[in-house]
Amino acid sequence: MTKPGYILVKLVEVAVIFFIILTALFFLFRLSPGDPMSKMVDPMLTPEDMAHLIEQMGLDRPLWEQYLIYVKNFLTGSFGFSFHYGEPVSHIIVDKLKWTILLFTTSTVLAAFAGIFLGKIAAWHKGSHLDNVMSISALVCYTLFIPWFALLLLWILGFKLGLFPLGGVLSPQLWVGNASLLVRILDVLHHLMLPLMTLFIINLGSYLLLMRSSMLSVLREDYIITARAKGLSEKVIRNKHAAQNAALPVITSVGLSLAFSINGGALTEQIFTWPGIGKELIFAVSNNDYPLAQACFLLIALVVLVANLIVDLLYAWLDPRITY
Amino acid sequence: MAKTDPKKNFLVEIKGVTKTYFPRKQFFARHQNKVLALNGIDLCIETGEIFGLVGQSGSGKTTTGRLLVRLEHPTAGHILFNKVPISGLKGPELKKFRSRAQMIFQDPYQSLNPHLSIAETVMEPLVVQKIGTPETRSEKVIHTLETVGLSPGKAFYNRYPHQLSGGQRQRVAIARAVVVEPEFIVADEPTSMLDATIAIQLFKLLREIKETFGMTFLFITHNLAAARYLCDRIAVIHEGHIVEINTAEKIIRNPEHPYTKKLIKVQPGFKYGR
Amino acid sequence: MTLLSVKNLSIGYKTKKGLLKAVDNISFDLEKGLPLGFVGESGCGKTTIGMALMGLLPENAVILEGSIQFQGEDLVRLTEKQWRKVRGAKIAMIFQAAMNALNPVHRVDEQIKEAIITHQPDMSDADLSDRLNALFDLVDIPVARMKDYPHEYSGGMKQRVIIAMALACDPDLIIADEPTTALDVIVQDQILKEIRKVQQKIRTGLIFISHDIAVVASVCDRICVMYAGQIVETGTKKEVFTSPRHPYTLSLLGSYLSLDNLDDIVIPDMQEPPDLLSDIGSCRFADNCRVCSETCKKEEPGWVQISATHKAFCCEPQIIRGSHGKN
Amino acid sequence: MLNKYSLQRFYKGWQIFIENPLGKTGVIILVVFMFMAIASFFVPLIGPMYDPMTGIDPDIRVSTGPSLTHWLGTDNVGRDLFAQLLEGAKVAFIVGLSAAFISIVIGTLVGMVAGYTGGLLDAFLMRTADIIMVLPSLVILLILASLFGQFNIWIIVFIIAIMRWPAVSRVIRSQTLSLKHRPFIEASRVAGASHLRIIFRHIMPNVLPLAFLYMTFRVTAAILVEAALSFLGFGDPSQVSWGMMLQWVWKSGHMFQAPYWLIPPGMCISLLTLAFYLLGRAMDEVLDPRLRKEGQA
Repeated sequence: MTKPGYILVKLVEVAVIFFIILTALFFLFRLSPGDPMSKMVDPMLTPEDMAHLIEQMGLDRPLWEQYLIYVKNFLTGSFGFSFHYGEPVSHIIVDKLKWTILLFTTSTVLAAFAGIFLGKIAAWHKGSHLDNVMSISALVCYTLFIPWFALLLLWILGFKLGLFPLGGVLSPQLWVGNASLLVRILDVLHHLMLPLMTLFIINLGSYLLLMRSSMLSVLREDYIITARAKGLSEKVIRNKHAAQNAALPVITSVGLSLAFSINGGALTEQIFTWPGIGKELIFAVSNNDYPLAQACFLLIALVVLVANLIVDLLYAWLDPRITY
Repeated sequence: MAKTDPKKNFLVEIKGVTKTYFPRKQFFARHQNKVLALNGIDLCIETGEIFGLVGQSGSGKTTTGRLLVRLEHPTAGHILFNKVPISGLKGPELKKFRSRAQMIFQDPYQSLNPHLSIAETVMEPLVVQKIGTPETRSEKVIHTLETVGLSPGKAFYNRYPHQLSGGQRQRVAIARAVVVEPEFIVADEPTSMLDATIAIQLFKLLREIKETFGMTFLFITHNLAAARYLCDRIAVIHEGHIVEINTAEKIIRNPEHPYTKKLIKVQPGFKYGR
Repeated sequence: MTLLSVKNLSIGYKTKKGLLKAVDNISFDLEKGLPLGFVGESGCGKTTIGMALMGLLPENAVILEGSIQFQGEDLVRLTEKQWRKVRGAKIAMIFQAAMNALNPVHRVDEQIKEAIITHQPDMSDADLSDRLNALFDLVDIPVARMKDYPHEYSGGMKQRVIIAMALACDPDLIIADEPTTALDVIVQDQILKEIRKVQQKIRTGLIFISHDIAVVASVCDRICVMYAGQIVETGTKKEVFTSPRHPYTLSLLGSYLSLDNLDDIVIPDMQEPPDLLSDIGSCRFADNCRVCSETCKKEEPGWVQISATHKAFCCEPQIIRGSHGKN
Repeated sequence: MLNKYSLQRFYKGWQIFIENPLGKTGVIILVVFMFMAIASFFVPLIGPMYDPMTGIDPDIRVSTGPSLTHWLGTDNVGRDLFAQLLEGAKVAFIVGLSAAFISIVIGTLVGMVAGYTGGLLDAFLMRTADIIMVLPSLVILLILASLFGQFNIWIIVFIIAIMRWPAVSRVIRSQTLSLKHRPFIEASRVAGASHLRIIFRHIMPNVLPLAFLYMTFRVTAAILVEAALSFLGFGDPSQVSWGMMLQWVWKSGHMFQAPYWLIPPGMCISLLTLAFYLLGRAMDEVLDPRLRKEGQA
């Protein structure tokens, strides 16, 4: 298969899966107890506004028409009005998305790199004290209960030692006024530290363990003996022949473990009041803000699917054995 | 090529059999990847003979064996067993066929279920074919174990595969195949994973079994010398085609097809023969 | 001139059940530029010898005693750092065809190049590419396929690349461990020709290991027959084939099927070799031997010299000297 | 299915397992928690004050630190934290084991059927598994909770199980695929064995160890998800659980004041999941034939 063909197939796959999720969500909303009308239209609205919304969403039409309108609305990016904010949902989530992406990509990428690097070292020194310390710490990191760990960090580093702000993304005094961009960026980074640390440590554990076991199985491969037989230095064997091969399956599992990381991400955002999609979803669910919850959910699903797609393509690009 | 001689009694007849595999399909592939394992082969196996099928890996020899015991179905063509086409068999008829045609596999380390004892393994064909009572079955199993050279049979009865050597495992696999006293056995490279000193003893065993039970064998191998040693007639298969069929002696002495000639030429051996 | 001299080499594997003595008190010499064959069946210790000569024994293996003299050095005493100067440069290995010996994510030429660069870091790019071309030429692979990945090669081509890799630094000794096992006979024939051709062309010492006695004979003039961790018979090809002395060699030859020896087939009544975990202290072949006597079950065998080049390891010199069995 | 060989193998595996420091640590932690879970049945019998949900110490109106009457102290309405912690152990075991068991049963059956039959059914089951696998389970539970109101504990268990079978079925399927063409399965087919016989007599014993291994990892995942859900306030309101305790300390604003309340429940969740995870890792080493070989040859 050609490269563009492969990418196209993957894109179609993502689209189909997303469409299935979209459909499932529509029917879940209709199946749930209570009036669907009350779930999509803010009961606090004036009758005129209500009628307008019902008209726009086709809530007075038959089910299949509602479904078509629902799909159309999704494709045009109109998710309805948030009950709480009284604003179009699309405006709210676009603003939240950037914060989630900032937190999520930095923590995933940093943890993947660090995990691959440390896992390589641990596997190379298998059975040594270094390995034992690293793998046991990784195990502990991996099984930590995220909210608890986040609360501990908040309590010790934030509250007791006062090293980091207790939440939010920007200090209140910078909300208005004319602070320079650099000051603002530094302030955001300062706020980012605690949630980043939480997600980094949790993800680091899993990537380290994955890389370690992948590396151990690669080290049993015949071509490692070949490399030794050539008289290559240990460093070349480790980095060029073992680690490169071992990192490939770890990259795939970054995609697969994404669902796990998203759970952690939502909890972390919630505790550090980081204004991302995860926190917004929890907020929406707690306050029965259905349109907002629905949009957050779909956005998260989309993010997961797209991230998996990126991982698939990355893998195909890195592994010469994959033919399109 | 294989002329059907009405005077001869053929147990197995393969007529124009083609087998095509379609490996994992890709959506946007320009060409459907297809592998032609067998390309219209004709072959007849006489009742009571050991027929050798010689070919290299990928020649289609294993596929032929698997088709004959209905582990797979031909893409085109017919296979007759006792003049009856086997592709149409269903239900009780198929089960009956299953008791008449058996197979011995290549890898003795993979051909026994590690979770089953030797007795359970050898007894399974009797159980699924509902032959005998539990007591007669276990007698039969012990007897068969002794026939294949695992004596005393009682000593092996309750052992597990991991307690046996490669050669012994292959004997158990042979016992499983002969316990229902089939008419026809496909032996797919039964010794290629074993040491030569062990392999030759298994050849001897296969011969003895053939003589005791009067079975018909299809012996599949990549080793021309082994085929010549064991078989009455040999067919050479190359890239899905049967290139030559003849008696074992004639194939070796007067090969006709260039591929057979080449095979004979490259066969390792010692020119210092004692 | 002697290139390699192995004296009283014993190698054991530490296992959960105890020490498994895979190689027991083995001695042999290899002349410069000549091939030497090792033949034996599974578990006889032939691969262990090959790995010991490369310093690539697995972690649980220990060299119990003995020395391996190679170009004035005892290889047994080398540190890992010293070994790296030997491996690939002076002693190289042709791996089993069935092995996954090429790294799937690097291009083929790169995998050979790195072997050269490691030992000759000063080589210019032009020289390096000349050398690569020459190597691919030597093993008959079109230079155009140099930049492929291993999975794009056929089995025979992979094996040729592995040969080229072993030759990369012009080693003095090459160890070939089952280089044709699992290849089709036609490809096997080509690879064997390749090895013979290369060996004669560049006059390197060669240790050729195989379970197939005819394959060994097609490359080597001198042969060591191994059984259960010991060499039981050694001699020239002609001596071993025309007048085998050790009962095991007889069984091995007698059970070998080839197109020209059908009448000579002797079916041995052999079981698998004894358990090497226990110290046996007597002849290891005793249980499978047709001419075994009471002495064989009690005493360690000794070497019986038959000619200057031919000897067998047995307790019964009379039987070995006189012709026994069918001869 | 369970015959002498399986028992022998199980015994051997257990021996390797218990010698393994990871496995040993896991078992010890697990035993401690089991005692806690058992104790949870008896503590409320001491007095109504020690009921984890409703037992309020009449003398206490605010959260207090550890004392003789309340070993770990009380929460802000005067309930005993130690009693709650014990109750949490019980709930964690119930949630973890039952969710893991259900998902393993579904995953193993689906995996064996998909792998053995192949074709369209296989494609359908595996695509379904793929879709479920990429969905974050906590997020799904949240959206379902918002639509259907608060769930009781068994529905939560069931949803977690439904979310978690795909990974198991993928592993079992690939194992089944590799078994399917093993000669011993084909020999059974040639002997005339039915598909059911092949699946249950030949394939199942060979995939069960793997299924058990995955069960330990599923327990970990289930406990974490349930705890997270409770922490966010969407758990079963009639059940005290560790996640719930953390929610209470957080929501009542005591997290910076009452470390005796903040630390124990989270530590229990982390330790219990660690124990199951250690168990799984140790089992993995027992099961991995390549690791076992290292010690032998």
